Amino acid sequence: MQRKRTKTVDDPIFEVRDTTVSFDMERGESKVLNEVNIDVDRGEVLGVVGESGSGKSMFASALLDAVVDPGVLTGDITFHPESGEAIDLLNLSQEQVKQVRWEEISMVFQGAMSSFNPTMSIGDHFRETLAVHDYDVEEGMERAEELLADLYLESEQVLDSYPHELSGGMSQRALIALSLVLEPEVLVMDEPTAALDLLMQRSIIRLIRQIADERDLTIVFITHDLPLVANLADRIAVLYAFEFVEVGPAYEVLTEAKHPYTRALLNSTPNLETPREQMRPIEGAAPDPVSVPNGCSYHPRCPLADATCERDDPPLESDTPEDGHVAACHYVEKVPETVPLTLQEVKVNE
Amino acid sequence: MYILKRLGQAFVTFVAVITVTFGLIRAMPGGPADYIRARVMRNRGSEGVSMSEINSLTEAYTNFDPSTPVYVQYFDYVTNILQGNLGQSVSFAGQSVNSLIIKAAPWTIFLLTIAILLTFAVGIVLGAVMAYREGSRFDTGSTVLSMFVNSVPYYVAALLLVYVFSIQLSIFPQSGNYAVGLEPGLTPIFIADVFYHAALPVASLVLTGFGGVAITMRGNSIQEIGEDYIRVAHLRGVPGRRIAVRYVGRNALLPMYTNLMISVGFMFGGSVILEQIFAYPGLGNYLLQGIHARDYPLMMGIFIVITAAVLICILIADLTYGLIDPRVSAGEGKEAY
Amino acid sequence: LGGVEGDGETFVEPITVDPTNYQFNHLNLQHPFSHAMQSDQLQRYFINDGTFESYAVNIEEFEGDTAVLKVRDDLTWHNGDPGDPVNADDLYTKLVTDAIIGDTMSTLWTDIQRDGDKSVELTLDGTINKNLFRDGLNYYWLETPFRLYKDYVERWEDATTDDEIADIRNDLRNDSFDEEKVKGNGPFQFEERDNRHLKMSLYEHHPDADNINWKNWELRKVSTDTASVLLGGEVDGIRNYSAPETVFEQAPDDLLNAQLPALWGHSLPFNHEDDDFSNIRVRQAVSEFIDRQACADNYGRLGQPVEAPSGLVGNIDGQNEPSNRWENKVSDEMAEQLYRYDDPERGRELLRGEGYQKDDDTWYRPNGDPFEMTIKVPAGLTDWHPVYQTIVDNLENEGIGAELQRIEESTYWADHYTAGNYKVASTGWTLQRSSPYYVFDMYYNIDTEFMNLDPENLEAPPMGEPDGELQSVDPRGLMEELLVAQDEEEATAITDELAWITNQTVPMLQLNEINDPVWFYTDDWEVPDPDSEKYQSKWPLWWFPRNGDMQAK
Amino acid sequence: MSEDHVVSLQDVEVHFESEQSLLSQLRGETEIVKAVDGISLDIPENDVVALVGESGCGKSTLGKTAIGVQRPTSGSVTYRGQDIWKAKDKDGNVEIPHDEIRQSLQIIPQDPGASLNPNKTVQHSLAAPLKLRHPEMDSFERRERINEMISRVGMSPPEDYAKRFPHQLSGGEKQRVALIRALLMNPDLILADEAVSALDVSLRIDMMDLMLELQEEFNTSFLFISHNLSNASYVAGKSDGRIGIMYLGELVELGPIDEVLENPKHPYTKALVWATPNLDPDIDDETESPLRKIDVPDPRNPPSGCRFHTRCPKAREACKGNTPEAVAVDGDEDHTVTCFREIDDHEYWDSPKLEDEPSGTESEPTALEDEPVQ
Amino acid sequence: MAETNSTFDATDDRDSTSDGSAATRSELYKEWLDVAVLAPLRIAWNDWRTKTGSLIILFYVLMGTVGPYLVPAPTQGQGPQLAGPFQSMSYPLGTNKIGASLLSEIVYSTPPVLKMILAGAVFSTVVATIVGTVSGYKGGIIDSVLTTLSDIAMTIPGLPLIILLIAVFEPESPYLIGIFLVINSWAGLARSIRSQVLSIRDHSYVEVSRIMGASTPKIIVDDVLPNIMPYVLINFVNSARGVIFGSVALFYLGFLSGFSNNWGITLNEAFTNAAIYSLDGIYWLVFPMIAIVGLSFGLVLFAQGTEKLFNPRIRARHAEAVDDTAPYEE
Ligand SMILES: Nc1ncnc2c1ncn2[C@@H]1O[C@H](COP(=O)(O)OP(=O)(O)OP(=O)(O)O)[C@@H](O)[C@H]1O
Ligand SMILES: Nc1ncnc2c1ncn2[C@@H]1O[C@H](COP(=O)(O)OP(=O)(O)OP(=O)(O)O)[C@@H](O)[C@H]1O
Ligand SMILES: [Mg+2]
Ligand SMILES: [Mg+2]
Repeated sequence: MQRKRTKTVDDPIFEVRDTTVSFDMERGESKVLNEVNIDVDRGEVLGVVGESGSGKSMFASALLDAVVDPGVLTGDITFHPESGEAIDLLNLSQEQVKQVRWEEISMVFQGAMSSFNPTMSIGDHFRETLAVHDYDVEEGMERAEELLADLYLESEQVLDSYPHELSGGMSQRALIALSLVLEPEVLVMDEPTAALDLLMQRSIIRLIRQIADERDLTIVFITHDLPLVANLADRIAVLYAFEFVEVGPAYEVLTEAKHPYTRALLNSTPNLETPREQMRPIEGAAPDPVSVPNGCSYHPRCPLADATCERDDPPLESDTPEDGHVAACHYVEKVPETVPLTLQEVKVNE
Repeated sequence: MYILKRLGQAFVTFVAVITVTFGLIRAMPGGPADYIRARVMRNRGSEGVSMSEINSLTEAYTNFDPSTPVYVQYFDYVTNILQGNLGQSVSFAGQSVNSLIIKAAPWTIFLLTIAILLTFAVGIVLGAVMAYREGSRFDTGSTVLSMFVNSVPYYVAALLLVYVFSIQLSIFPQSGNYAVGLEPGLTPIFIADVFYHAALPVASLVLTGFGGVAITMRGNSIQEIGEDYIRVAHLRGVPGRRIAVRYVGRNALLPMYTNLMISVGFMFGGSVILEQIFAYPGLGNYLLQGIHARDYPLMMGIFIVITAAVLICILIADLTYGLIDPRVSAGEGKEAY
Repeated sequence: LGGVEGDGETFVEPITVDPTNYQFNHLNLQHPFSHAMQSDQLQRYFINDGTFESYAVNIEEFEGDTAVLKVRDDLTWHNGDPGDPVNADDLYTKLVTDAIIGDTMSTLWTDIQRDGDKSVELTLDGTINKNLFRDGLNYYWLETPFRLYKDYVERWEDATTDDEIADIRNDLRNDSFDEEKVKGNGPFQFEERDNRHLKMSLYEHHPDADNINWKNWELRKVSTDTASVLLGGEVDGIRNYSAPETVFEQAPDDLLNAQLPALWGHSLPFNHEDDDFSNIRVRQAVSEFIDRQACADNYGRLGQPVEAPSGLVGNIDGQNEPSNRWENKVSDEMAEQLYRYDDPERGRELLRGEGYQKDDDTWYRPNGDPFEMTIKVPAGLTDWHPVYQTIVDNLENEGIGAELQRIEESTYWADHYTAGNYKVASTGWTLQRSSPYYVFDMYYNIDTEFMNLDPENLEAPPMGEPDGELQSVDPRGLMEELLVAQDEEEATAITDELAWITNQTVPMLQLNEINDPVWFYTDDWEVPDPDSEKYQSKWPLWWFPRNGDMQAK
Repeated sequence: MSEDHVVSLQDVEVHFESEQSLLSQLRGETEIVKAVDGISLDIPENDVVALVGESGCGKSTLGKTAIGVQRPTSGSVTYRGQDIWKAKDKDGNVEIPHDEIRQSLQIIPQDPGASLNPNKTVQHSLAAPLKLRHPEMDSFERRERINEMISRVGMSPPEDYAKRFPHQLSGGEKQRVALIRALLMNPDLILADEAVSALDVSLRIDMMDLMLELQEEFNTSFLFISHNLSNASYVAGKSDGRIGIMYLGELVELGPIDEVLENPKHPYTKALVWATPNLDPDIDDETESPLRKIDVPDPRNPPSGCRFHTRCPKAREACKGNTPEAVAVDGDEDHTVTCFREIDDHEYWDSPKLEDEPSGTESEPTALEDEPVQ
Repeated sequence: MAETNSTFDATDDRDSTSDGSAATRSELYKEWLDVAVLAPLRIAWNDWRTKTGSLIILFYVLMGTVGPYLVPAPTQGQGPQLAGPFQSMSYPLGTNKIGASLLSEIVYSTPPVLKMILAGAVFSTVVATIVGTVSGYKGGIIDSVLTTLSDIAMTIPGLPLIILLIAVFEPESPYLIGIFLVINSWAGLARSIRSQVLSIRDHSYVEVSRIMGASTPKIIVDDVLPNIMPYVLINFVNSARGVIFGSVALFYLGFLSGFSNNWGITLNEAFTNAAIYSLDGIYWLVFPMIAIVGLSFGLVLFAQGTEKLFNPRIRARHAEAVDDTAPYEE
């Protein structure tokens, strides 16, 4: 039941072009998503990884044109539904908003608990969602029960509960079910499991995988925890300082990452495989959105950095575009040498 | 058992309040006769009461035997109260405190209920709209207005309203609960007239009270608007109106439920002066007369009734809050640090 | 504008109590209903010349130690058609219940007997001054049907000891009757009540019913803010309302006010056990500092200063019309002699003479402490405050520290004034009786206790010599003499002496005298012109209807 | 009870009367959560013990009991041989006063955001432990010492950081300050309750390294709580420490870190290992979940017998009735596990396999090994 | 046991500080002044509500302190009786019935009113804060006792109780009257402080302080109080407002004894003299009303803006000693 492991994007469901999110802050303009470009393939699971504050949530919000006030979203995001015309997500009519949101694209947030209205029962959330989208409520509720059951929840009991009566894992699954009740094409998940313990995280990831396969969902899965998506995602996109620095098929990104940041990230991630002695933290701190370094934004932390890096912002590209693995680094070729991937080395040595 | 515990607590409070007020009232200088004396002294013969009566009044008009020890009186009194008997009024000869209270209480309750409901209704709606337009000129203006009305004492407002609406414009009656000569009953005319007479007293409470509610509501709503689930609801395509009412409005309102109940107590206290200004025949009016006349049983009776009303309101608030707001689970108690 | 919109059938008068709270035993002072239109007064009193006119009861005989009183023939109780006649039993009951509660009148007789169907005969204690006797009957209404008070009357007849009487009194004071039982005999009879009003309707069998051309007399519960009630036209008239200036100014054209010669005023009682005020000279000195003209002015347009404080007369030289009538109570000579207290310089001398000293504009007592005082006033009686505030300001100006302390009214009377717990306080005085006896009664019988005054051992300078040597005087003894003084001359002499003593010893300082105004709305009601003599009797509102002086338009 | 042990827990039980809803109160039900149920654990000096388990299994409660913040319902907690709660209650012969014990056992809380008083500057927050521990220091000495420590954890310039309010620090920085604060108390044992879980993955190694470094410098012991085996293994592994696996208030497996990770004995430990994601895409990860149910049973009403039997893929009828005792793994007293499968001749092996209850929706677990390992 | 001064060597550091210790001391002082005094002032000044509120309050304070030196005491005959406002400089706001200047009355009423407010507000806030924090923080039996106590206080109807108390004790000092006027209003505040403290005490930094062995009073002062300060301040102001309202009401009803001038007395005098019934007389009523409403409006404005005073984020932004270029804002 291995899914196709896409290399390149053939049938994009999202085309994100030069998308920027900026906030006007006391300290200056803060670009918390900086002219990012990415395509999302229909039916894939795209993992978006990055450290805290790198703009992951902004990216997710941008995909739904739901950037919080007073953020300003510019650029182009085109959504290609399975059937019908392409939709310009950033210029939706009132009618389209209603249609796109939750019916086509839905979203699961980090804090499931806080995504439910505490004074409404879970069941009411389902019914409300169905009703406001003019779906048949009864039919929809049957689907909801199925979904909940698929997520190993006792549907009746859960539907009758209030959010605070559910444990973290349960409410997270209930939220996933809620996001799927209108049978959307795309599910954007912003750290859906961050607040849970590992056993639950893993169980949920597995369920997501299952559901994605069963329903041909496209999933954009956002996390700061690389290992978590390692086995879930078809492709992985790495965000650093509000830009994508590397995008590629999951396997390749994990085994032969091209960007020094991705490599450092892999080396600094606690896991059971890498020998403890060889795990290394990333030096330095992530940049502040108001004062992102010129040139390559990673240069202050990069062992390879030189004057070029300080001056020029490397484009997100590759010599071998056909494999769909791109990175934004001036010295891609020098990277493997300077920043060895400890886990891979260990394996090679073995 | 939470309910039992809570009821027990309420009972203890009740008895404590009775005890405190009993003590205080007995400690008050003067007795019922002194009030008559005061009346005689003040009018010095211009009424039909002769001045020489003054000195013969001392021991008349006490319904308790001053020679019985206070604790016995107290015990008797508490026993009576627990049997629902508040005693015999001293200053209203021939009337029991129960009957006086039954006569007065409906008017106070009527006035206060309307005033509280209106205050909260106006305040809540205004506060919610302010929150939605946070930062707009409407918001700033309304905030200033709310703060301003909040700093006007209700009796000052009452006086001004009387000046404008009954003295200058003669639109509303200045006092009383219904027009003289009207046959009380559930006739439309009577009911309309009762509301007509309640207009100014209610207005003075509402006009000075809604500001505080609005400011609280605004704060709660703004906080609510910032919650994640509001964002999610928008994303789910829930229409704005529904979010405003079912999400923001309702959730911002819930914490004010307890306020509402507690404000009952405050308003009961405040009714003393309001009913005085408007000569409204409610509990406050009788309480004031009772205090002036040193009518112990009447004072105690009204105190007890108000206290009981407040207690019941708080009790209801405590017991029902959990039902109204699913977030709250009743009960508390943690180990002492 | 003006008056209750009416059909000319109902006269509306204000009350501030809920009518359903009334009980009908007028002797129980807790919210009694007893209205002058419901019961007839024994006699009418003309303040201007101090004369009386019998009304419900006539003094048939007053000789030696007997007095015979007779009820008016055609008077009946409101009891159907044409009602029961009011008879001797009822009058007897009136006088007996009066004895039970111990009013002054009852001290004037020793025995009481029914004398036939309509009359009662009293055996008097010695030789009582007739004027005084009449005056004693002055505020009596015939509101005691024998039926109702039978028990008490009989108990009184059987009683032998004071304790028994006290018991009866207690019971009587605490008894209350309900509306069905009580019948009046006045021109209007009780009809109905609810919590807004009490209505009385014309009793056609009253002897004076023919003079009345309207049907109802209504007591209406109104706001305690009388000004608004009056200006707002919620009533047709008010019996006596000492209105503030604004009300006079704002009064609409059809609102008539007439000032009655019913005098009362404020006074400044001293505590006679106080270190300072036990000294007559200090009382006099302080009296010199007080500007009574300012007190009266500050009270408002109804106030006049008391020229020569003597307990008795106010404006002794007759600037204030109504007080003229008192001229004939004291001799002209005495009227001249009474000291005026308007010389602060003398006050300072008096104080220095007693060892007080003034340094740096501040007076010090002989022991070196600053001379200071707190003047206590009832907090609720705000119309009193300007008067006493004026005194505070006068004293402060003189260098005597003074403050006004406002005390809740019941507390004030109970715990401060009648408890004698003050240095200087405030109280009212009244001149509504025809005999000076009743005025001095207040100074030397009733309020003595409150002022810690010993009326049998006072010191005063000799008559006509304010600065003369002090000699001991006994005003209470003089009052006993006044009670039995047989002729005018003798009475005047005693009154002179009492007036002088009061003027000099200043048990309390009379400050001002105030007229009570009566108010009528004239758009619906025709009443005599304000200047009319007819206002010279006490309570025109009660008498005008009976006399036909008032007509519905 | 050895005096060598900084802290020693003996048969500790902590029970909570759970907060009850109005309705259940009316029904008169009192529900008890056995957050810690009979655990014994010794923490020697300069040792690291990592506790791993699912949310709600009682890790924090056990940790707090160990540092004498939570009073145990039964059992004893001793600090260097002195019963902590007897010291607190001044019961019997108190050799080490409670104040001293109190100061010797410290905590680094989980949430970096909530661990510092938002109204106080870093300087102020860090001065507090010094004032308590070294009342003789004047404010300059304190300042100096605080600056030393701030730069020691890699935040420079220290003067600048000292003046900041918590909201001006990143999560990692806050956690560092919390670490310094605990260390300034000069404690013998620090409870690090999920101290790195809330940090970014990339910062965790850094933080853990720092903790270990300082642990060595200061000779403190660490009780490190995490739900994440990777973190626990990193900390315990680098310091040769032990790991304890908790399930529903019980310690189901305890042993040296590598022992346990390489040779997990308890099915629950195995499940945890399974759940730990790996970075190596070559490891096939698509095996079925080794759990029969996703959700933890209600702790107010825990399963009978072996508490894990409702989710255990290896459960048999015997597990339902009997509660397993801790047994040494292969005779190694350091590695204990509470599972019948460690006892070769246990009736377990003869009892039938537990079938899922009808409501169970999880697919049949694939049995890996059904015979005792010899 | 671990050693205090472990491996790191800080001798050079120590040298540098001991050199400049004098400078450091004054720096320290400056820093404290900046953070604790100047920054709040700057914050207050930056919010129009606090600014206006402070100015109003300042005005009243000046009126209460300096005012009596500038304005003659009210006495009868300062002008004609019932003179209207804005006619003469010697009685700019007109005169009352005895010809005393209304301005003088209002000014001379201010000190006792301020004393009353201060006593009442301080009393109710302090009692409420102590009761609320202690019962919330300590829990257990202390909590039960204190909670029952405040429940009782809260249940007794306020104004009537105050009337009774005043009738019984006849307080004369403005301070005492102020306290009587808030005799049970602390209870509601204590109750809500308690519930806030209940959640604050579970914050992990409070737990840490406890684990460090800090004393309860210290924890309450350092860790608990700053969080509830905005709330406490708002309630301080509410009590102050309550004192004004209550005192005026009681003077109005004629229950309050005492010597002092008070706006309530002026108001009541105006009212009983029927000032309300004519446009010419209404000034007598309006000026004390303005005095009452103005002060309470000032207090309300001030309180509404003060939340910010206790918000460390804003405080940091306004303190010069604290560097705010630090990037992390949540
Ligand atoms: N409302 C806002 N106003 C201004 N800046 C914001 C706002 N929300 C987020 N930011 C900034 O935008 C940047 C990106 O935020 P984002 O929430 O996308 O981060 P993230 O990658 O999702 O981080 P995390 O893993 O912590 O969720 C951060 O630097 C954050 O400080
Ligand atoms: N003060 C308390 N009162 C009542 N129950 C409590 C209390 N503290 C903890 N519990 C309960 O005890 C059990 C264990 O809680 P504990 O906090 O120790 O778990 P944990 O393993 O630390 O969980 P997490 O990983 O979520 O922090 C839980 O069921 C919890 O609900
Ligand atoms: Mg995010
Ligand atoms: Mg925990």
